[in-house]
Amino acid sequence: MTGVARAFGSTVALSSVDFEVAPGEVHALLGENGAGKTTLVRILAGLDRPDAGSVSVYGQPVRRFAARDLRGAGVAMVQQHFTLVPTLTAGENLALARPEGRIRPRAKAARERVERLADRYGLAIRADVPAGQLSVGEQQRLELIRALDADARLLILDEPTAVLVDAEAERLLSVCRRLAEEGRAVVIITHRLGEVFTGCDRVTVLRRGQVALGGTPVRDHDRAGLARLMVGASPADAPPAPPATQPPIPAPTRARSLERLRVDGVSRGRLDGFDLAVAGGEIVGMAGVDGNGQADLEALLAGLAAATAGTLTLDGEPLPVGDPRRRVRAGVAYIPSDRYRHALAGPMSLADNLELGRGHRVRPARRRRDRLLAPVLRRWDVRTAGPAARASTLSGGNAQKLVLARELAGEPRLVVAAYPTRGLDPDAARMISERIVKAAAAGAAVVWFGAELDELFAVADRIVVLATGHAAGPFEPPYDRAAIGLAMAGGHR
Amino acid sequence: MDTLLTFATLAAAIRLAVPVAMAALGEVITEKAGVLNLGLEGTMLCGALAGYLATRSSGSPWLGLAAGLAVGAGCGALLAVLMVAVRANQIVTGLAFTLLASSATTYLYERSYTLGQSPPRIERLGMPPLVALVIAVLAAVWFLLNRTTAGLVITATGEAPEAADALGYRVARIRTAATVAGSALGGLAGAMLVCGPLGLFIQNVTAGRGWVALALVVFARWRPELCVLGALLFGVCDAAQLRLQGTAAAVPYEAFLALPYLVTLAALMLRARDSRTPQALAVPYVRGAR
Amino acid sequence: ACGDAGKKETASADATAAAKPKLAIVYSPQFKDGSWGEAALTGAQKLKADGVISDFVAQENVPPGADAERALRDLAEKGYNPIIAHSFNYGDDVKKVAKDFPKTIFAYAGGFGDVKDNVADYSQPFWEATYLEGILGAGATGSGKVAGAGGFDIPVCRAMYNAYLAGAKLVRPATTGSFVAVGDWVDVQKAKEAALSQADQGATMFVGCGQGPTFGQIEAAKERKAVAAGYVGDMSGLADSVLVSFTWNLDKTFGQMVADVAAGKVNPTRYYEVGMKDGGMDVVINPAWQSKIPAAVMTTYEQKLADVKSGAFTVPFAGK
Amino acid sequence: MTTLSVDRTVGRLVGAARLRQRLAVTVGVPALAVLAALSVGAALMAVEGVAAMSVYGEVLRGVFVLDHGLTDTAVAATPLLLIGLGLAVAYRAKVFTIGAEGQYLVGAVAATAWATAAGVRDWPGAPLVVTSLLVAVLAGGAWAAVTAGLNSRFGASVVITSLLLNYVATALLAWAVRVGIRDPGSFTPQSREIGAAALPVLPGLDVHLGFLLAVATVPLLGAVLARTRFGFRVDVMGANAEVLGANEARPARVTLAVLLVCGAFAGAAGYIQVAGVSGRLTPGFATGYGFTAIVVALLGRLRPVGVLVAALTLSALTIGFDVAERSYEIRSSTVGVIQALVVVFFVAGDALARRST
Ligand SMILES: Nc1ncnc2c1ncn2[C@@H]1O[C@H](COP(=O)(O)OP(=O)(O)OP(=O)(O)O)[C@@H](O)[C@H]1O
Ligand SMILES: Nc1ncnc2c1ncn2[C@@H]1O[C@H](COP(=O)(O)OP(=O)(O)OP(=O)(O)O)[C@@H](O)[C@H]1O
Ligand SMILES: [Mg+2]
Ligand SMILES: [Mg+2]
Repeated sequence: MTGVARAFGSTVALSSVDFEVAPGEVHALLGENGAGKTTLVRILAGLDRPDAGSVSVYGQPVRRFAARDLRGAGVAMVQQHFTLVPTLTAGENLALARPEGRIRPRAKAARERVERLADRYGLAIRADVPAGQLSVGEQQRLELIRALDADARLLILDEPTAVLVDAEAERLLSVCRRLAEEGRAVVIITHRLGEVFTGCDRVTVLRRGQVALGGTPVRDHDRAGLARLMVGASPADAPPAPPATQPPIPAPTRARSLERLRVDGVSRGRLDGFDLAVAGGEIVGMAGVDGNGQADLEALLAGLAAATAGTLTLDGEPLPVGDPRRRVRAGVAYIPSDRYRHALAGPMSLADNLELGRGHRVRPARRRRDRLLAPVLRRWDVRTAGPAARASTLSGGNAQKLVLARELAGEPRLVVAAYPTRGLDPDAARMISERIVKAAAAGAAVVWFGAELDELFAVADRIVVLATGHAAGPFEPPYDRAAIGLAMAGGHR
Repeated sequence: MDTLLTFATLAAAIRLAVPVAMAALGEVITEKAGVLNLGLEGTMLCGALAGYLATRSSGSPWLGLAAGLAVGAGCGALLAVLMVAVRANQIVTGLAFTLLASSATTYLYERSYTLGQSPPRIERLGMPPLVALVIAVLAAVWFLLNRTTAGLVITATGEAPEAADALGYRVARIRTAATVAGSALGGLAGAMLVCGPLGLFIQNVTAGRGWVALALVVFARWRPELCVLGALLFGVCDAAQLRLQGTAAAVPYEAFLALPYLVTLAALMLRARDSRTPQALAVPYVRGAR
Repeated sequence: ACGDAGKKETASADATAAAKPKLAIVYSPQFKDGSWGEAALTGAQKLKADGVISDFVAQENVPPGADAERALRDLAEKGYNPIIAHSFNYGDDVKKVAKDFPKTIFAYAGGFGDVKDNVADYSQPFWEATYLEGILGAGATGSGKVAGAGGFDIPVCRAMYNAYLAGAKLVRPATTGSFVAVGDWVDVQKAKEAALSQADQGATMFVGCGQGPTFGQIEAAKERKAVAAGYVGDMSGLADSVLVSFTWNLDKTFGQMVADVAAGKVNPTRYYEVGMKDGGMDVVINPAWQSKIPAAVMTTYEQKLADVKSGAFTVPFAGK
Repeated sequence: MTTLSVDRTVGRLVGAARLRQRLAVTVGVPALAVLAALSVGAALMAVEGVAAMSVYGEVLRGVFVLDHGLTDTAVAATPLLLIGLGLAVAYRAKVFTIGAEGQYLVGAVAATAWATAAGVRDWPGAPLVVTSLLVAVLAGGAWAAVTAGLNSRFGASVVITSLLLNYVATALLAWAVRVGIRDPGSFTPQSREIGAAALPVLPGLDVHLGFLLAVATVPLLGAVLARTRFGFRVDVMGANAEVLGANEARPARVTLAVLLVCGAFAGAAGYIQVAGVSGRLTPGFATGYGFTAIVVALLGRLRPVGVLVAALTLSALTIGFDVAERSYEIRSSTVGVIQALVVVFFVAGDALARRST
């Protein structure tokens, strides 16, 4: 594509971008949050149209930006967010994406189709279960299978590994490798720089809608250099390694107090007699393959659901369930895995979002509320059009900062952080990590769900692996990657 | 009580169920695609008038049914423009349309009316062809939704429009088609009432059957076969109500009037939990909104 | 002039006609309903054609309550007299407005002599007609029960049914019957089903109250070889199942009010009881049936008809 | 410093532009909708040979010139305003109930039953009015609570259950006037007159006290929505019920709360209509205010002041056309078509305007 530009209102997402992918390569597309990566590939897949510029696929100029036409031309895309129909089974989702005629396949035929593809690419999936009930990893594999089913020549993956644990991510990358070897072109968007070096041939970096690095071979670069290019900072500011791995306050210097959180034989959903104890000032990393009870534990700790068995106590008191304001008053900070589902009301203003769970019976006038907000936004470096802006207009990193600004205000006793840096650019991720670590230093017990082991290694005092609803471990530093991997694999179905 | 559980009661129930079942079958298609059509009552009314006028001028009730179908589709097209293309609030659009249809059908009917001469009765169809029609449409709708790719696409559009969109299906087009198809059946239902048991048109002749059909769709958990069954249940209630009045004088008859609705409420209590409401029902689809 | 096309004359506009009263009717559904509304409108039209009134205004779709009150007030201010509120639901509205216009006659269809000063009431003694219809019904059917139906269970409807039953008993003393409230004045299908269920229980004669129930009965009678009765209007043309109908000649009723106004009786405190005796109603036998009714029954019918018309016999009102 | 002040100026300019745009949508769309509907109406009248312009002139005269035009408009707007306010609260929370009609009827029946009950009906005016209003509010609220209960306990759709309950309420009204609270001295089915529970007419204004009450709730409700935690919760619920549930309050409780508010307002409207206008209950009491109020709430963009304007506008149309129907040869169905078209065009225009901004 050449000279592609796209603006949303006053936001320029892309300005005159040239981008080119060759058959037989895995091409990494990097950039900060909001750099325009998703916008770029959506245009490539016909899900959006450029304001200017031209795109051609295998030599054919694209005239109509219609997803259907581009799929016909061999472009398939796995989007940043799942696009499966949750109530349909894997087989039905495939039949929906690429019908084999007017009559839909019987359950058996649909299942066979899934299994055929799954075998071929080594991506295991349960075929008869509604997609919404599959684990995140399975859903991601299903997305991939669906894209491959279209027999695409150009495969685009928008942050496919963001929701995967390391082992799963590695498997995915190796599938990509194989596809490239079959002669297809693969574009991968990722925030994990490591993956660029293990799995990709060339790399393009976008910065603020412009190309900062245009498709040069990966071997010409190192992590630090790429990170610098992404944020555009001078070498002095840039961290030498992925920033999230550099905790500002090393774990040993944090003063551990007495046990605060105690989880005793708790069951619910996939959790089955789960135990956990966390002391004040301690960060416990929760590792594990998605779908082993993480979602249930997150809901229990956040008071969104009640345990069917067992008890949860904070400083000896039962953890509040059901009434969210009681959760807030009890000093439980909740950074959910899905921001726009559990933390932020998209259509409401930033000020309103900060008030969630914390406002008074009578609210100040709107102007005053907005005025009170300004210093908070500055302190947290939330970049926005103003306090009256809607939360839905925030980029991922800024949205997460807003969540933390609210949740970490007023010394929490317990911090439940579910994948707090997921999908964030290195700068934002570092800031988020720092603040959570600081909260621990101030005495909070922290439960940190993490997808990347490296991140957990850097921040956690202990790591517990969640496998088939039970706790394995705990593992203490220095961490034994192999042992943890084994524990996680034990939990794999 | 022996007068209650007779073949005659069942026959009455079937007669009462026929138009409601047809309207509900149409609404299932529409709602499966994510459009809540509260204009169904109005659509039925338009179909009823069309059926009456067409039969009256042509002498053929079959042409009347065809006219009802066509006018229903037209209503659906108008509703789809508002609810899908323009993305107006579906609830108020439906209500406003029903309001409009009520006045407009009265207006048009009055134009064909000469004072002092009761408007002529039209040629009527017997129940067997109408029942057959309902069964045929039930089979067709069931096959469409459960056995065809189009049904899969309609379901996806109502469950996860962004997913359908991402796969290149045109959500607006599918919803428009589903609204037009569903409304066509709604219009047909109105015409069946007039060209079947009644043979006449009067103001607001559908008397709330469209609303009942809407409730039935929920009751039936968006399954066409249960829609027909539910309509029958409703019919049984109504038929029994009319029969019981003579015998159970101690119970005020208003209780019987409320009975079908109370039964539906009770049924909702039993079934609602596991209901499979289309997730995007009544939510206009805007690409990229969060 | 062209810009005012469709304007109704107001009462004070025409000096020459000022001597003749102008009449106003307020009605709650649409006039073209084949029943009450139509009877009122044709009655007024007839008075105008006969030159009894110079003009009239008729407003439809006026719900009782605030709307009716406003309409009545406005019409009174415009000089219409008499003003007729054509439903028994208008009673309160009429009484409220009438106080402020003591020189205008306000009449409403109460039907039970609810009068005070310039508030007048006019009767709808439909039971007189259904009594006679009952005689014919029992005669024409030979056996079977009477089936009454109304939109709701109200005294007027009950009275129509009871009178019909009484008439039928005159011919067949053992006759019984049942009454059903359909629960809706317009739901023809439900009314038809009600009638069919009564037919299942042996009914052969239908008498309806309200046009929805009546239309439903007529259709049901067609299917069950039973006989039905037309309601407020000659419905013979609709189906052969219509044995007999009655018409409501409201020109007679309204004419008496107009006469009072013309005579300057502004405060008549009068119940306009205009029944069959005064030509306010007629019973119309369907021509298709004329020859099929047994002669003996016909004699009884004609005898009773004459008695009712002469005042020798009054059909009792039984509203329970 | 400078960037900040630049930001502020830009913000102000952007704000001003947005304000202008919003004003255009707020005023322009309804105006165009009315104009478009009147044009269609003019065409219909032309077919019947009636001069539409004169009719419309008469409509205006009926509202603004004739003696009772404005007061009649106010009285007619009262139930629409009250019910519309309650619905606005529910709809802000995206709880799309259409059960206001039933709540209105139940409120009216309960209050009338209370005010005409033996022993109570002899009470003096003030306590009778206050207690009757209370009964109406409670009854309307209780009726609405059924919907909330079915929703939270069984997950039944609010739209459907509230709709079904309307039919039950209609049957209740029919029974009440025929049997339950029937005036024993009356020939036709109707309740006793409510006597001292009637609302006084405001001296010099010719509207009943209920209108004043309804108007007084407008700023009150506005303040509650803008400045209380309840109002905040309503808006959060409308924005994202799951976020509400995770951070602020249980969605089921807020659903219950807004339905209670809605039922209370509708119930109160039922009593006020009996006490201010009809004086007693009759079978014809159900005239669909609960449905028209849905239109009112949405036309008023779910804001109290907007609801007030919408209620007055729709009532003025009704009153004006009512007058015109008496002076010109137009049928009520023509008027019905015009009024329905106003709503249809407004809904379409509003959605279009939103899309383009
Ligand atoms: N539909 C839209 N409407 C308005 N603004 C949009 C829209 N889509 C994207 N943007 C804006 O365009 C810019 C680029 O967004 P894009 O999603 O392409 O970023 P990204 O590089 O994929 O970021 P991330 O790493 O967070 O996924 C951002 O500022 C974003 O807020
Ligand atoms: N479920 C609800 N729905 C709507 N509004 C509510 C609800 N619960 C409470 N409110 C409103 O919010 C106010 C305070 O609510 P609530 O008592 O739940 O807050 P709280 O945080 O528990 O306060 P406190 O700390 O004083 O107990 C109430 O006065 C009421 O107006
Ligand atoms: Mg992105
Ligand atoms: Mg509290």
